[in-house]
Parts: sequence; structure tokens; C-alpha cells
Amino acid sequence: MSDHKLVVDGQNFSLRTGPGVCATDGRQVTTDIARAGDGLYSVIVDGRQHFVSVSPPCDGSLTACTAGLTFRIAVVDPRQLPAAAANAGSEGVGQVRAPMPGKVVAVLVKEGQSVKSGQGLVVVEAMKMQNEMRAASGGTVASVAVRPGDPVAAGDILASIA
Amino acid sequence: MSDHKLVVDGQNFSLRTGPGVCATDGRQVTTDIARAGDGLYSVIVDGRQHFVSVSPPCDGSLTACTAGLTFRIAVVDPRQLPAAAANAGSEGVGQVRAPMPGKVVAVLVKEGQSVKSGQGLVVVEAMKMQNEMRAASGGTVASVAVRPGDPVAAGDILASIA
Amino acid sequence: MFRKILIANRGEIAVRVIRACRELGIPAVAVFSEVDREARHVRLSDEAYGIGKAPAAQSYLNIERILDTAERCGADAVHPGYGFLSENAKFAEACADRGIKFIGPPASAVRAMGIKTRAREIMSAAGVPVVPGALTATARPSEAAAIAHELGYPVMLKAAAGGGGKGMRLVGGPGELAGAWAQAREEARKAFGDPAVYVERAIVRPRHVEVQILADEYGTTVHLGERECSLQRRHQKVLEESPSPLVERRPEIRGRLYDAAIAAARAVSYANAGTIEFLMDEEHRFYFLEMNTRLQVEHPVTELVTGIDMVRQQIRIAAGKRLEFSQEDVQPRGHAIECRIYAEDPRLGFMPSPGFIRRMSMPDGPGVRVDLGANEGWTVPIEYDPLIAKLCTWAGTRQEAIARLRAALRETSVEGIATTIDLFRALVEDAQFQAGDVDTEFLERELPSTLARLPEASGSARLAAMLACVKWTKEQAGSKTVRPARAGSRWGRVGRRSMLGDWSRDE
Amino acid sequence: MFRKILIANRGEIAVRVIRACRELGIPAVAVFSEVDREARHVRLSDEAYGIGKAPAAQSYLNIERILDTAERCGADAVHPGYGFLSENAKFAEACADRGIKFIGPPASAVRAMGIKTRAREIMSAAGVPVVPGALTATARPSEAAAIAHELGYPVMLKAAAGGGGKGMRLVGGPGELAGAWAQAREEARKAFGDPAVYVERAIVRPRHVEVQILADEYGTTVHLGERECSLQRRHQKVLEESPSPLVERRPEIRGRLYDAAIAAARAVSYANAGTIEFLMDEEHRFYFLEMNTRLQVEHPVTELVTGIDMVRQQIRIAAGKRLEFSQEDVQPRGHAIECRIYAEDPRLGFMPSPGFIRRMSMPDGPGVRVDLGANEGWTVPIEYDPLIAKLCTWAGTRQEAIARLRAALRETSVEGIATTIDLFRALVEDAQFQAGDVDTEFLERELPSTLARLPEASGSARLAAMLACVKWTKEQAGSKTVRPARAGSRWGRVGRRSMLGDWSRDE
Repeated sequence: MSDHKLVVDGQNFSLRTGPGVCATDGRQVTTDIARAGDGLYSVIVDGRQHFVSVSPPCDGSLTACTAGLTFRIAVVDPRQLPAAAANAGSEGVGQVRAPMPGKVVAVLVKEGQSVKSGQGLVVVEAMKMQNEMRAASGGTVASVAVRPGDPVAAGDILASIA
Repeated sequence: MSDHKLVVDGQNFSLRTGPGVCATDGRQVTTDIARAGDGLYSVIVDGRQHFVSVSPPCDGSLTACTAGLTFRIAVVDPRQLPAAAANAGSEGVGQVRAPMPGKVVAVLVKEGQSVKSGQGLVVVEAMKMQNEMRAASGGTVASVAVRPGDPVAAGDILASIA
Repeated sequence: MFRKILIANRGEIAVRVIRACRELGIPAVAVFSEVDREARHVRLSDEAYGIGKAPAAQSYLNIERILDTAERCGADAVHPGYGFLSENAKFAEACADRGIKFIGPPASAVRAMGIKTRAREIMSAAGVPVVPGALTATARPSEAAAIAHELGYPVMLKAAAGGGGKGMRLVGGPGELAGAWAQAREEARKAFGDPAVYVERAIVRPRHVEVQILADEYGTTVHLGERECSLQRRHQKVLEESPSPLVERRPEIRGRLYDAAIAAARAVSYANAGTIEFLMDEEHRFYFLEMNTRLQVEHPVTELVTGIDMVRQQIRIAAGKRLEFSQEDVQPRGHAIECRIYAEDPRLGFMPSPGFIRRMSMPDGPGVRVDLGANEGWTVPIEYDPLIAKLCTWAGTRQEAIARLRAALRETSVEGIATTIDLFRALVEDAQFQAGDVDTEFLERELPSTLARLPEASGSARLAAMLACVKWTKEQAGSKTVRPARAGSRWGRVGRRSMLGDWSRDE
Repeated sequence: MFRKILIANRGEIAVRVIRACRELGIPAVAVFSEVDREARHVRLSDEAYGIGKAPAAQSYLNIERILDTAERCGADAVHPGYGFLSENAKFAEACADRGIKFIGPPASAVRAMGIKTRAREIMSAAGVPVVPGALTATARPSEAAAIAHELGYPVMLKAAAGGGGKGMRLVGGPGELAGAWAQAREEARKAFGDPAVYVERAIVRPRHVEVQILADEYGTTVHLGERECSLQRRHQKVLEESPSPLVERRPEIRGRLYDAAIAAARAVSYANAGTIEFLMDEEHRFYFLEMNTRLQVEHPVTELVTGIDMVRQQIRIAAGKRLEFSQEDVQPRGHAIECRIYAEDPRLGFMPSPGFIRRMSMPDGPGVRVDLGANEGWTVPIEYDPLIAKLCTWAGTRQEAIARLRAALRETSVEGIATTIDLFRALVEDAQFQAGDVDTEFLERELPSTLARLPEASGSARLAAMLACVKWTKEQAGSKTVRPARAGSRWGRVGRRSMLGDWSRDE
């Protein structure tokens, strides 16, 4: 048997798995998992079949789709628990990231400039729409990571507020 | 520039390829090939784009599909030309192979038995249909490679006629 | 309405029924054999349960196992689809015994229509024209010879318990009769456990025209127009359309055809969906062939022209609802054609071609309906029937529906296994098909010349294909191993072979 | 008929036009920018040629390059689709100069309808009701204030050259006018190179109802019924249906609506396909909004209920053919709904979500029409509009069409990028949508509570998802590298952000 901690859509779950069985919430059920392609699994839980498609992680979470439902699932490696927790706490506080791939069309602030909560920092264009990325809280611009014309990928840091 | 011999649907072609160009039938055209996935290619010939899907070889030939058309193409490696030719000549003469995956339901002949052209040798069942594999020419059954109940894959030898 | 419906079938028809259930707000339960665990009907169901090993007798035909599963998951109705248990009166009765509703006609109607000689008697009594010949099976060859002599050759010998082309023999003259009679009996005995055979006049170059009916459990019976299914191989349909091009040209037939169909259904107190099949001879006389007491593979063409969802109606009727429309509300519009995409190689006499589907693309867009029963990356099993998808087109006229079909076929591809797609590509170019002028023997008679009508490749496309293959070969040389195709070679070298057995009865 | 047609567009609408060409037996030529080389419209075309770099100005808006390509490949007609050059009178004229037929209305009609104030004048003169307000632009804020005072607040400022929500400002009272007037002018100047702005009364909670018309080049004009498109975000449509649920409830409006549409088309000597858009106020009075002088994104719902292939008709009309049917032949049947599947995240204020499509599945079967503009394994470019597919359902009634849509959405998935699929899943559960009781502001007003209506997961499905993720993680630990998702994270952490600019005019 092996134990797993998972975070499913923000909720914590403990899961114990063994050959042909698993237990969660104190309830044990029979299971059978077959691989059906790259990231595709046929999972039988108590005789009932589920077809699940798993996508590679973004921000540490997997995306699992089954029967028109989408779950965000983080499988927490027990050996990395403290690190993961620390990371989760530190991330994103003062960093403004690109939510989608696009192109920087304007940088509205300079390093060292003080900004208010909600103030526009960088404008990113994608699919003919311009999106203003704003400060989540007031502070001082610690760094600006992009210049107008730069292409950005989803998750790239645009600026940091200290 | 490199030279290639190809057999397309039974017809021989010579093809000379170089960076951005190719020549066949004495006519040179500009080309550009981009990979668009596993076995998928965007091929631009004289400015015109073709989307081609290439499947792994069966019996030495690739299957290439484009715009609703299917080509069987063998790319002949010049170093292996004599061998390939010899192989092509020897293949299939007295061998009876399974044309599709299935299950052997009956073997109608024995080793050493003399058979006439068209005589039934082995019955293979697939998709609820029974198919009798017959001798292409008369002769003696040199060997029978299967027994009733055996599963067979496409291309497996069922029997040989000498 | 039902709490939950179990679908005792697989493939595209199971998917079709799942959709109808879901639209009615009823959870749909799929069942699957070991080789179907990743099948499309399983993926699209609300719940799915394994019911046994790959051979159908151990899974999809296992009545006990299926009904146990239905009870366990709380299903109060079962939809049988077509084939498998759909025309099995015992299954209908077993459902009733367990208090589970069988979504189909009463067992009595299934049984009456299952025995061909009995069906002929009932139809004859109801005034529905049957093919001239005996109403009962003949016990001796001399009796058969006497009937044949009276009818005039050619005659057809048919299994009394039969269907699906089994135990059937065409007899051209008196000299062939005794041998054919013995063969037909033996085939019928093997296939149905009953050697009984009867004699009919053989219809030369017949056309297959059928009428779809729907009847509720209160005696209201309506028809949904006719379909023509003359394009067949091995007595199995390959392409169907509605309306029939023949009936369109001879509209005076239509009323009589519909009246005969309604009379046939009433004669067996029919309820739910059913089809009365007719043969039409060269003088456009029609004769009762058989009644299919279930949903047909080709029901989509009727749905496309009438706008009526037949599976929804089946479920409503089984739930004891009255028909929600009258005959006058059935107003067909335009023309629809269905192509059955089989995993078979038309170039090798429709040899089965199960195996791994490496890549697949199906058309979409206006006037196109696809009922897909397979997936890319899935292996078509060797155990079941070879129908992997149905491609239908609809348009205002037959000519436009054919043009649309030609365009849709250009976008249709299945790589890894052989299919009938190329056959349809050739058919849409065939002048006789375009003229709507085909009989049930057309396809086997004209196949080689039809296939020769496949569109020619342009030099530019061929050159692009060659360049892609050179590129692919270079890439493979760079990597370590060359994996051959996984299964289903259409190019396997074979000696001459022929079809021996044949399809079991599922259309 | 034409020898060859070049389609000056991309995505699903280019695919749609390719199909119509092919059904008419006309070769269809696709063009593509550098990032679209592997796009679906390129794959499905008969011929395809590159026309430049990714930014539209260097490819899909490059008139010279497009017409050079048409000449080079022998195309004698161009179909502009929607967006890009479809409502560009200069393009229509450039086509004419080169002897290439522009498949659309006369340049004069495009021009007349392109200037909103001019269109209002023409409509007013033709007796078509327009929103009360000025017919001409106001040069000074004081003039605007006087008009607003006379109309009564709230009023709407609109760009004279405008469309697509740009240069538009809602003004609640006199104090806001001067500021809004300056902003609207600046936005109009930037977007259209023309700062002219005019004043209209603001319609409160308006519904968007539009009438599709078809006119041949000989003066015959017919309508194909109405569509309702009240579900919008940022003045852009998200879901459309035909017929309009409002008009269905108030059938006395219908005749006047159709008469107004026909009068509008005749007033500009319209030919080809066009749409007259109306706003409807809470008292069900309707007002001319604008005329779209091209094919609309939402034309499939009209095709589904009327059975008329609109792109086929467009091509026939442009080839100088007369309409092949009369007004009496247009007999709508049932109800159709279209969902626009955008690469946008409805949970993040419809933030764009271009990127790599890892996996995709679309529904098929009865009453479902998909117009797909993307492929699995393809990267949705950042340069163009975010429409990747249209999902339509048809059924006999609106209620059944919604049930079918719910079932179809269950089978619809796009993995790798965020899409509006979940929004539609929530919408079909929304009581107001089900009642057909929504206005153009509904979606932005009710989005959070609508999204909260997404169906809940069962414990069994969640457990299966967890087990699959544990399995996936183990498999990855076994292999060497873990590749992150390629692009298009919907989970990227962002500060608060808002939409700044907006869509350029393509619906």
C-alpha cells in the first residue's frame, strides 16, 4: 500500500492505494487502471468505468478531464511537502505574470516607481485584444522584466512589486 | 543534392532533392517541407501547399495520404537495391499469408498433400466472417504453420506450397 | 419516464442510444467486453460496466450477465440497439420477468416476424403482397421441385428461420434444385438450428425499398416514409437513402407502399420502431421481404428528412407515452444518404480489416452527420461486426446530397486499417448511382468498374507525397528503430481466397 | 459558374466556404500567413498559398498580395468570409479592377452601410425605425448636450464610422457627457481614423434580433427568418438562435420585422447575403442598429432551420444566377442554437487563451453541427480572433435543442487552452436562458452566478481522476523528463487586470 496526498480543486484528500484497491475517506473500493494512450486512462472504481485524460502540469497541478468534468489535481510528493508548501506561500505575491501568450505593447511603469493597488503596469496584446496587467497591491516596482515588442509566454514574469 | 528511387503505386520514379528544390521527370520545382506532427508534413511545391500524412511501412511500402488520396510509396535505399529486388522476386510465390488479423478456425490440408490451384488451405475468421485462404497455384503443401484456434496477425504465414 | 437505461450493445449504435437517453435526462449505462474497455461507447456513457470476455456469447449475448448488471446499477429499462439481442424474443421475455422494460416491440411480434414462413402467412392474410411461392417449408426435394415448376425458374430457396443471407440459394433451373436444396438446408441447420427451407420465385435485379414505422402501445401507427437500400454486398446494406430515387420517379407506388407497411405492423399488433422491407421487381411491383423488429442501422436518413428523433420516440413509446405527432405532422424535407464505413477492404472482396486506427478524421459542417463508433488510437476488435462509422449527408435535393457526400468523403480518412471509404468515393462518380438506377446485385456485379472510377491524383500531390516519404525515411534513419504498422495490413500477400461463412444476422 | 474561388480568410469560415465551393464543383484556394501553414483551412483546401507574415496587415489584409495570388492560380472570384476584408469597399473595388468577382454586395452598399450616420439617414428615409437620436455627427459637446437633453438620459454616444463596440459610450446623465464625448471621439479616431460621434437614446436592457436576407442581382430579395443574438460579451455575440424566443412569444412583431429588413436591403439596392440588425426594447419596439454586408458567423442556425445553404446561394448570386426559391419556399422547421467556442477564459473576464491544443474532441450524431476551425496538435495563434469552433444543435423545439446542446457539450472538450465550453455548460442550466429571457447585458451582469451553475462532479469521477493522476505521476517518475504544458496556461497567476482595447470589427 502507498499513501498519497492530493489537492483537488483546492481541497485536500488522502488516498491509499494498493493492488486492485484504494481507500479514501475511510472507505475502501476495488480499482483497476489501464493505460489507453498518452495521458489516457481507463479507471474502474467498484466495477464502474471512467475514462480520464491527464494533461501535464501547469503551476504544479495536473488537469484531469472525465465525462465533461475538469479537475485540477496536485499530487503532493511526501518527500517534498515542506518545500512545496513554502513555494506555494511565496509564489505570486508581488509578481505580475502574463496570463496568456502574447506581445507586450506598452510598459506603463518604471523600476523604483511607487504604484497603487490596481494601477496598470504592462499591456499585453493577444488575439487582437489588449489586456492591462495591474498591481494586486500597492508598493514599489522592484523590476520590470519586459519591453514593448517582447513576445511573452503564459506564466512569464512581467514585473515585480516589492 | 541527393538522389532517390521511389516506387509509387507500382510505378518507378527518380527524384533528386536539394535545399529548397527538387527535380523529377527532368522538371525542377521549388520545395519546402515542414514537420507538423508525428508523420505529418506540410509540403510546399512551387508555392502550393500539400498536407501529407505518412504511415509506417507494411510490406516495405509507406502509405501517404493527402487531400483524400492515398499513395503506396516505397523509398528504395540505393545501397539495398539488389537485395530489395531479389526479395521482391522471391516473396509470396508459394506462401499463403493471413490478409488480416483473426483466428484460425480450420486447417483443410496436411503437409505433403498435393493441392490444386484454388484449393482451400486454411480458414481464418475475423469480424464474424470466415475467409478461406486458397492456393494461388497447384503443388505440394511444404508446411502448415498454424493450428485451429491460433490467433494470427496480418501478414503471418499460414502455409507454404512448393 | 425511466430512471436509468442500460444499453445492451456496443459501437456507434450504443453511442446513438446514449445520446437519446441523455437528451431525455436519463442516465445511460454502457456495458463492455474485455476488448471494448476503451471503446467509444464506454467513453461517452454516464456509467459503464464490464460484462465478460471478448466473444459475444460471453458478453453482449449473455442475457443473465446483462440483466444482473442492469439490476445492480438500478436501470429500469434496456435498449438492445440492433444485432446481438435486439430480435431475441427470449431476451425480451427475460427483461419482463425481471421487471425491466425492453425498449422494443412485444415479444410476440418479434417471434412472429422471426420465422419467415409464419411472417409470410400473416402478411398474406393481411393483404400485404408477398413474393409468389410457398407459405410453408417443403419437407422433400420433390415437393420443392413441383412448387418451383409451377412458379417458373429462377427460384430462391430460403431458410424458414433465416435472415441475413444465410440458408439462401438461387436456383436457375430444375437440374440445380436437388443440390441447392441440400446445401441450403445444411446451412440453415448450422446457422439457426433449423433446416427448414421454403421456395419463392426469384426476383430478377430487385431493388430493396423499406418503410419505417413507429407505433405507440395504444394502437396508433404512423410511417416515416421510405428508404432505399439497394446497394448491398453479401445481402448486407452498404449505402442507404431517403426518399427512394425509384419511388420518387414513380410516386403512384408510394401510397400503396405505406398502406402495406401500416397493415403489416397492425397485423402483429406492433409497437415501437420497426421496418417493413420490400423487394421491388423490374415492373415496380413490390413484395414483403421481412420485418425488422428493432431500430435499423440506417435510421439516420429518416431522421434527417423527417426531423424526428427515432430513438427518443422509441424510449418514449416504451415508457408508455402516446405518439406526440400524427401522420400529417410527418413532412419529409430534402434528401439524405448514409454510407456505412466498414473496416473492410472493398479491393479484396470486402475482406475484414480489424486493427489499430493510427489516424482518423471525419468531416463536419453543414448537412453532414457522422455517427462514430471508433476512435483514433483505438484497435477495432476482430470479434464484432465491422461497422466503425456512418457518414450521412443531407441536402435539398438528391443531386446536392451526392455533391455534399463527395465533398465530405474528401475530408474523411481512416489510416491503419482498410475501409469502405474509397468505395464510396468511387460510387459518387458512378453514372448509374447518380441516376439512382441500381439494384441489390449492382455492387457485386459492377464493383471492379466502379472502383476504377476513383479520382486521379494530380502530379503535384504525388510529388508532395513522395517528398514527405523521403523526409520520413530520413527521420527514421536518424532515430534507432523503425516500428512497423501495428496491425491490419491491407497489403498482406495472399493467395486467392473467397468468403466462406457469412454475417450473422445483424443487418 | 466560376472556374476557381480564392478564400481571403482563415479558420472555420474559410473551411465553411471551401465546402460550399467543392459542392458546386469549384476548386477552392486557401491562403495562409506564416503561422497558419498547418491550419485546418489550409489542410482542407484544394490548393493553398502563403501570403505573408503573421500580422493580418501583412497577410489577410494585404489586398495586393491576395489578388496577385488569385491571378496567379487562376481564381476568377474571391470570397471574403467575415472580418478582415469582407466589409472593405476598397477591396471590392480592387477585385472589380482586376476582373475578379467579389462574392458579396456591391461596393456602394458596403460603403453606405459602413458609415453609421449615413445608414441611419437612409433607413429613416426608407421608413425603417431607427433609435431616436441624431442622424448626423455632432461637432461640439454643447450640441451633443442639447440633443441628449431633448432625447432624455441615458443616451449612447456612437462613432459615425464605427462598429464592433468601439467609440461607444453610455452616458447616464448630463454631468458625464463632456468627458464621455471626448473619450468616444478619441477612441473613434484611433480605431477608424475618424473622430465623428453622434448621439442616440440608450435602449435599456435591449435584445438583439436580426433578420437574414438574400438578394439576387436582379432585384429579388427574400428573408430567411430572424435570429436572436442577445448573449454577448464586450458587444460581441457568444450564443445565437433561430427563431428568436422573444419573437416566438410575440408573433405579431414578426411581419413588421421582416418588412423592415426587406425595405432596408432594397433601400441600398442590396445583392447577395446580408443581415439587418435590430435592437428591441422592453416594450418590444425594434430599431435598426446596423446592416452587416457579408456572411455572419451565426449563419448556421438559419441554415439549420431553413435547410438553405447560404454560402452556396452567395456563390450562385455572385455568378449572376437568379434566386432558385421564392419567399414562400422558405419554411423554417424546428429550432437551432449556436455556441461560439472561443479560446478565451470566461473565468478571467474572457481573457484570450491562445496556445497548443493538446487534445480535442467534438460531438457528432443527430441534430449536431460542428464547424471546426482548429485541430488537435495545432497551436491557436495569438494574432487573430479567438473563434476556434462553432457548435450548433437543432431539434424540433427550443427545449429539445437545449437538451441536445447540454448532451453535446458533455462530449465537447478542448485540452491545453481555456475555452468558453464551460460557460455554455453553465448557461444551459440557467433558468433565465432556458426561459429565453436574456438581454445583451445579461452575460456580463450574471456571469459569476451563471458559472456557479456548472454541474457537480460525482465522488466516483473525482476518485477516478485522482487515481489517474497518481498513475500519471508514477509513470513520469519512471521516465526522465517531465515536459510542462506547452502554452496557454489558464492558471497563470496574475494581478487584477482589465480589458483595455477591444475587438476590431469582425462581429
